[in-house]
Amino acid sequence: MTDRLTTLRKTIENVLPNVEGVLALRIGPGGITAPHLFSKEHSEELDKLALWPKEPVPDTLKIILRAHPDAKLAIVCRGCEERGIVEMFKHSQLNLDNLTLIGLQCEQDEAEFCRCAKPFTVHSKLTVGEPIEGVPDPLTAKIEAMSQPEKQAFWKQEFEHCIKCYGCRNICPQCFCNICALEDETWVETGRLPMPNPSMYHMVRAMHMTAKCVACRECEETCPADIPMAVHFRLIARDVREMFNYEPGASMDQKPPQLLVLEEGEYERSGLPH
Amino acid sequence: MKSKKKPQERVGVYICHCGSNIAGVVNVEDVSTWAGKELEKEGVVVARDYKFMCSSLGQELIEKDIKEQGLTRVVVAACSPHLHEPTFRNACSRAGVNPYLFEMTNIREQDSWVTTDKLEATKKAKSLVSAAVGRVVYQKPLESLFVPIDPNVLVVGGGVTGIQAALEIANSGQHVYLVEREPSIGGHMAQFDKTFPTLDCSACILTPKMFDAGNHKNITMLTWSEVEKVEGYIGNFTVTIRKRARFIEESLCTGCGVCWEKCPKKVVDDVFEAGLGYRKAVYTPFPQAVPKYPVIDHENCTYFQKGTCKACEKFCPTGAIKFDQQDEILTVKVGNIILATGYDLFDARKIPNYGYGRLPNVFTSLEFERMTNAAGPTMGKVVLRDGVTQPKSVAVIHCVGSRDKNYHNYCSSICCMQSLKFAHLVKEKTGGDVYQFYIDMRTPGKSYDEFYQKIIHEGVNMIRGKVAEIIEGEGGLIVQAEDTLVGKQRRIPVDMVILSAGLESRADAKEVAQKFGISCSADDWFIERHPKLDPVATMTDGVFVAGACQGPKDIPASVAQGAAAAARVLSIIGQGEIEIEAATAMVDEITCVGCKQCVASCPYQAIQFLEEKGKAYVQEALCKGCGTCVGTCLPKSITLKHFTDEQIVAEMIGAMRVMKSFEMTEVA
Amino acid sequence: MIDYKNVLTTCPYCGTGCALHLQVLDEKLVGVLPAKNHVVSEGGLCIKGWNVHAFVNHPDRLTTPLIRKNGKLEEATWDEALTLIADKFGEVKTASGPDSVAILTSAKCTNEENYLLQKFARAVIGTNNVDHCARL
Amino acid sequence: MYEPKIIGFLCNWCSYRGADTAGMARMKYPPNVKIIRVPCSGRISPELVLRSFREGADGVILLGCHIGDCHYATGNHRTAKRMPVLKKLMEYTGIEPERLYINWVSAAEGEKFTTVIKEFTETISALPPFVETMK
Amino acid sequence: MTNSIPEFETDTNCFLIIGSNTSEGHPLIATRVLKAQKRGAKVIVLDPRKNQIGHWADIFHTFRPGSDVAIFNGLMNVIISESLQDEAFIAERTEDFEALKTLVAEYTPEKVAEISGIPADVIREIARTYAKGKPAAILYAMGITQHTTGVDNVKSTSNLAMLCGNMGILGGGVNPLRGQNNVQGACDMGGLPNVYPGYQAVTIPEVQKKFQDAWGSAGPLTVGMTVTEMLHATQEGKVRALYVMGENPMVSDPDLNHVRHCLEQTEFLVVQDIFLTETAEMAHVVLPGTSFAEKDGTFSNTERRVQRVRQAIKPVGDAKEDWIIICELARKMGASGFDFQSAQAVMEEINKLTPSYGGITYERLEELGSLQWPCPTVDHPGTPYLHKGKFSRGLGKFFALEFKEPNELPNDEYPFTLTTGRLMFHFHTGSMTRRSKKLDSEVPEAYVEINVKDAGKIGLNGHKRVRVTSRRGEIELGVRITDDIKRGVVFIPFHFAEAAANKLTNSAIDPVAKIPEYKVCAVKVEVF
Repeated sequence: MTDRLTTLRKTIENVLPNVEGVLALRIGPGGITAPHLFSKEHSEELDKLALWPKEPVPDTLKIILRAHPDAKLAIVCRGCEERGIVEMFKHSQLNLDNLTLIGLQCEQDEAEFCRCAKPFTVHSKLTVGEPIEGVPDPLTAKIEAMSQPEKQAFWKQEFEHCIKCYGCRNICPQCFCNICALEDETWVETGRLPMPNPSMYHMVRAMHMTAKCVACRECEETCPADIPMAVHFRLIARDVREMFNYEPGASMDQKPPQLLVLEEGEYERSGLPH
Repeated sequence: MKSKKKPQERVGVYICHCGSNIAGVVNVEDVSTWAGKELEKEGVVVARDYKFMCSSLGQELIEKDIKEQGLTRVVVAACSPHLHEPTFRNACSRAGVNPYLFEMTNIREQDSWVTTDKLEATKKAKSLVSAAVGRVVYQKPLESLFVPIDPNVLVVGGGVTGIQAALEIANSGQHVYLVEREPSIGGHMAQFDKTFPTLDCSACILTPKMFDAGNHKNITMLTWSEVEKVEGYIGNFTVTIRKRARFIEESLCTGCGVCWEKCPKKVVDDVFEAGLGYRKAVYTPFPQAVPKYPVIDHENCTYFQKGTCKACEKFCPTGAIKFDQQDEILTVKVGNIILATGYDLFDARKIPNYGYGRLPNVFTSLEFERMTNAAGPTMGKVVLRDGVTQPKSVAVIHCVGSRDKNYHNYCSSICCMQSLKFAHLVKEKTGGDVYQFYIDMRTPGKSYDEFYQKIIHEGVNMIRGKVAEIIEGEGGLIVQAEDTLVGKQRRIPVDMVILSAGLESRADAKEVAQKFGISCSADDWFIERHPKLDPVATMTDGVFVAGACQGPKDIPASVAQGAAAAARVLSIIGQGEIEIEAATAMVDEITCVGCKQCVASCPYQAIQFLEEKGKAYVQEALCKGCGTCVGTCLPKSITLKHFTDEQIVAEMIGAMRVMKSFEMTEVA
Repeated sequence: MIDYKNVLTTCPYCGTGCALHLQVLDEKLVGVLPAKNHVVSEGGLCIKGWNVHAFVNHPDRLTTPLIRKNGKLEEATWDEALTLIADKFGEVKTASGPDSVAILTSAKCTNEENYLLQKFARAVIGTNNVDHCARL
Repeated sequence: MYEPKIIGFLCNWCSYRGADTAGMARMKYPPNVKIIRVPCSGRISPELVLRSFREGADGVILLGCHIGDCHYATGNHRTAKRMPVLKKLMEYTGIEPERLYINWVSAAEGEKFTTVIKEFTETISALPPFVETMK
Repeated sequence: MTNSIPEFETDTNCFLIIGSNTSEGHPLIATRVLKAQKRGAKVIVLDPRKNQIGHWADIFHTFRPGSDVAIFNGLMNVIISESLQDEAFIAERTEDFEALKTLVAEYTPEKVAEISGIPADVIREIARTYAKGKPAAILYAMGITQHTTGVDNVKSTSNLAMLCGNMGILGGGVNPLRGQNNVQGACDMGGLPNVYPGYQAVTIPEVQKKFQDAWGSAGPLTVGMTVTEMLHATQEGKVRALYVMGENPMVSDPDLNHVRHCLEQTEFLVVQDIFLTETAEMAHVVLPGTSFAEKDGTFSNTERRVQRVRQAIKPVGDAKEDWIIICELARKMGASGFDFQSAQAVMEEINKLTPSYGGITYERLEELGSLQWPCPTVDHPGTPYLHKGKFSRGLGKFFALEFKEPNELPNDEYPFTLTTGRLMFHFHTGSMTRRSKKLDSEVPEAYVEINVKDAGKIGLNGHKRVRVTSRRGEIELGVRITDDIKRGVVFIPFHFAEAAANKLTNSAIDPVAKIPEYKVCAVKVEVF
């Protein structure tokens, strides 16, 4: 990783003069990392540049852009984060003209940690590290292979663990709404723990992540109840790809399918009655 | 955060007996007592049942309660809201309660009529009432939006119905675009010789109307044209019309007829002449065609196919032939649309037993109509397929394709009378024997049965029975049928058979319905708003149907509908402006995050994106209130008025609460 | 100039001691980010932790000292307030002895503040009447 | 045996009128389905379906105009794209996906409506009560 | 806590959680329990309510509030009668085992079942699971301590832990989960009437001298008053001036009507806080302090872990960091030794005077992130778990304790037992969480939780509000019907000033620890 770190530092140094800041990770007190906005005024901070653990940098970008919509920034992003940025762009949440993407390719152990199918960037013009192949997702495969009663029991237990911290929503780069349906008691019962099964919170959230989840797995990582929620998102993402030929973050101009009229063959693939 | 406090409202609940329609199955007294007691916590202060809520006394009951009991919400449990929602909304309005604070629940079509068990039906009624009460307290008063009505009208179809509608409107001073697919207006009626029961000359009564329509200053005639696209809504439709190239410059053409005289190419005319006669490659379908301009039939014209000829161009005295003419796309703005697209004749080939297409002397009704027409291919002579032999005996077969579960279940309504007319014409023109094979005789119109009696006296043989088969034999045809009156098989030899084919919806009726945003029945007839009370309107405001496109009809009924549709349109035009859907979508600008997803999801492009604010905005006049955007908006910043999440959820909870409580009492 | 920083601190709700970053943009609190490689919280937080910034700038915050005058609390300067307290404590201590003053420290304040307040009680007032709601 | 509780979301223009048509023809079907009228099947968000289950519905049936016949042109296209995903999610969560049923019933199809309701009620009756399975 | 949070995930094989709503009160500790369970550890939860952790525990049972000592005695009865105890540990590390053995012999599972409502078989199962699950950790919170028998309860937990040799080992121990963020630190820093910082007793002359030398002046040799005693003393005029920093007794203390009366009697009340709390409203002088986000300092968590609090923004308005306020006041009163320029400077003085904090410096915290005391010197690594090899007093003492009924029991007039507690969504008196939009929207108002069968009994048919009355007061609030609470018990969260549970609670206290019996009092519930 030292190699990537040095290259990344150099790349950032090159980019810094042309932007108002570069968003990347920095090691802080007690060795704890956090996203940081490096600036040319304090380039010495690059000594503390970090790569891992991965942090939700696009989420920080979102916060900065709300106050400074026209800021000219650069961001260090991994494959998933780049997809997240593309989706944010498609949802009119940022202007790509003002944003320099520095792609950071993941290494094998990192990809395996995230069970990531696409641990590489595709849109970034500047990249650091060598892209590697995606890795399989044994957890998702294992859960999908369960029988219906097994799934029912499994998810009941997982949902029972949920402490409703909203962390998965808070940390998600794709959750940028001003208000959230998950905070509306019309959909999610308030003040109850454990939440009644099946969890409205997780079901509604899974629906909202349809054609949106970029598989960064930040939600699973922050979850104090260790719920493998990305499994749902990944299975649905596969279905959406198969039914409607759509992949979040893959292309800059493809519109989310559920907004549009049926295309040739889509109805047949949807499994609805003829 | 939205305020989730349950509103405190005073709700009145009214349960209709509908005579015994509801009360015969649902214990309405029980429902109203129950609602008064059990739904008190939900805000119900009055609950009553009454014989006929829709009667003026029923309505007065509600109005009185509103005033005396200070009701702020009203629920009526009765028939389908499609029937009486407007009635009760008006009653509420009169008593000072906004019509959108009324909710109707359907315990007739969706309960008493479909449930056998009385107890179950009563339970279901309670559940539905509870759902309506749950919802109504969350309803908000809405004010309708008014938009001006474009006084221009589009009439689609130039048959007698369309002509009638167009003339009615044009005579009242409004402008009409009359679109006809064929080169001339006139429709089926122009093909007939005589009309039942009066035996008037069809052409004599139709052509003056055609002429009027063709020359009316308020009618823009667009023949040889089709509607391609319809956008907008009542009062403000934008219609795109393709005017196909005639290859004739209309402003130069005098209709002198030299072109079709000189045209060397003869074509079998299977549209107007039903295949019995010929026309040229440049032609008008019939002499009295309106407009008078011919068309060049691109597919059969020698010049278009082989590149040489141009005989018509050579001889045309005014130089009106234009081989390079292109289709024209017109866009017209209208406020209302009348569809009078008519019917297709049932294709008798589909019944192989009757041998049409295989046995030369089996004719269809339309062929016979053309044959008896003095201007037709046989100059009015009734002859066999050889064109010379007069038949000595003729069988007329009713219900061909109608009242037959293999083809159409419905009665085509005109065939009995048409067949009797044929019998009369055969007798008159040949003096031969006529055999009528019928299932039932249906003669319910004015002077119709008298006509039937008259035909019987003319000596026509009436055989009640469905024809099983027509076969060749004994130098002619043999009709096999069971005579159900005498209960015996009969084989009757005849020279000629006329199949009285039924009417069916146009082959492209579905496509047309889609284009105009209306719906079709199972047989593809256009569906009217209400079969009894609103027979010419459709569920789409501003689109009306008239004539046989809505179902089989004879000429008087078609003409009546044409006039009726015209009257409806004129009444709308007379209002000057029209109330449009109040239940439109609305964006909460504070919570909208500007992700533009709704913009893409709207079927009507009614959602605009305000770049400056970074927010979505619904253009109310374009919004039709489907609510698709609501399902798309993740933060729920869009609400559909009158169908808010809060209201739907409250309705669902109301229904569920009662179902659950029954479950509990049953267990206990 | 965009001034964005993540300030690592300890959650003030409950005794677990989760670490979190306060996200500060242009000197305003804008959010919370958990600390991934922290020994206790390991990148997680509960709902209270995630919302820990929300009350800080609440309009109800006390922003100035208040002194009760004619039964009502009225705004005062720091000097007025501290002088009043010092005088009153001094007077009570002199008249009724140091044990007629009692002091409640706080399970919500820092170690340093608790230390100082009990030091104040013992060294300045001269009483052991120091307690806090450990039991509550 | 229990009486399943079923919520039916029907579009105002086709399916609700299809139900009326069934009524006018006096066709009989089980009373378990409680119909909620909405302008278009496209109005029904996955959240509404999920909330119905949360309130204790054993099944949810969603009927709209036939594809191509939508009163709102393409409102039901969105239904056809959204609801299969929800069914999948239910499947992945171990909830029987057949508890949610989507079909198209025109205003004329009273008979189809009756058949659909009968069959769906039977399907749901064969499943255990939803609330029980979630305990 | 004798042990550390990360050990739960890695080392503990059995958890006995009693009187703690861990997943709501200490969610991130529950996370560790959950991860241990996924690894195979057993989780036993006992509580009058089936709280969230109870839902996913391996063994859960409700019990009658206040029967804790009997339950522990019953568990030990089973362990001893089945010879599951750790003989070696008992022999080497403890004393007075025989007295315990004799006493618990009386507490057969059947007898305990009668007292507690936990079936005898379940008691046996729990005892076996705990005894065989070494290392096993006992986790408890205020459900154990807030009783008139609070000290007995705590001693019972250590009896059980010692019996099975679960003390002084990784992943075992007795682990009270402290409710407030820095309650540990406030105690460590001498915010108690009987000790100086580092638990140095005020009654020892050498200690007094040590502080006198350091500070120039120190407190008397006599123990001061506890909160409850202070409030009583105001009535008699023994306490004339009261200085409250960051506390809200007007919501948090028992028998609030009495507290109000006392505070009204107080001649001079100073409250230093960030909001105008219910207590501050009664003050003569209110000083605006600062929140955690506006100042530097340290907090000590429940596992004795000292961590930094860092200033993120400037104090709002004219508010001042609390440590500055105290220094200014002290200087105003002419005191010396209050000239600190930073929180770090204060810590440097603490390092000198508090042996257990001797090595906990800001420099080390910056580098290491946190340190667990005891940490006497700057090269000491800190202490993740206590009592390794030796108890602080030498041998571990078994206490033979008889079960005693709570102070107030239900009767015909007050048929329900009220127990109070916390919710996930609020903290303590709610002054902060109820001003956080999101948290407030989760639970905006108080409610009483009641068993579904009891709800039927009191005729709660669809009514949404009830009145709850005890001998001391009454409140009106919402109601939640559930089958997760034991019949005969009702629960009210105490975060809500307008329907303060503590208007009802009993101020009877534990004779030793002076802790009030928040967890048991008798009430009636009526619809209106």
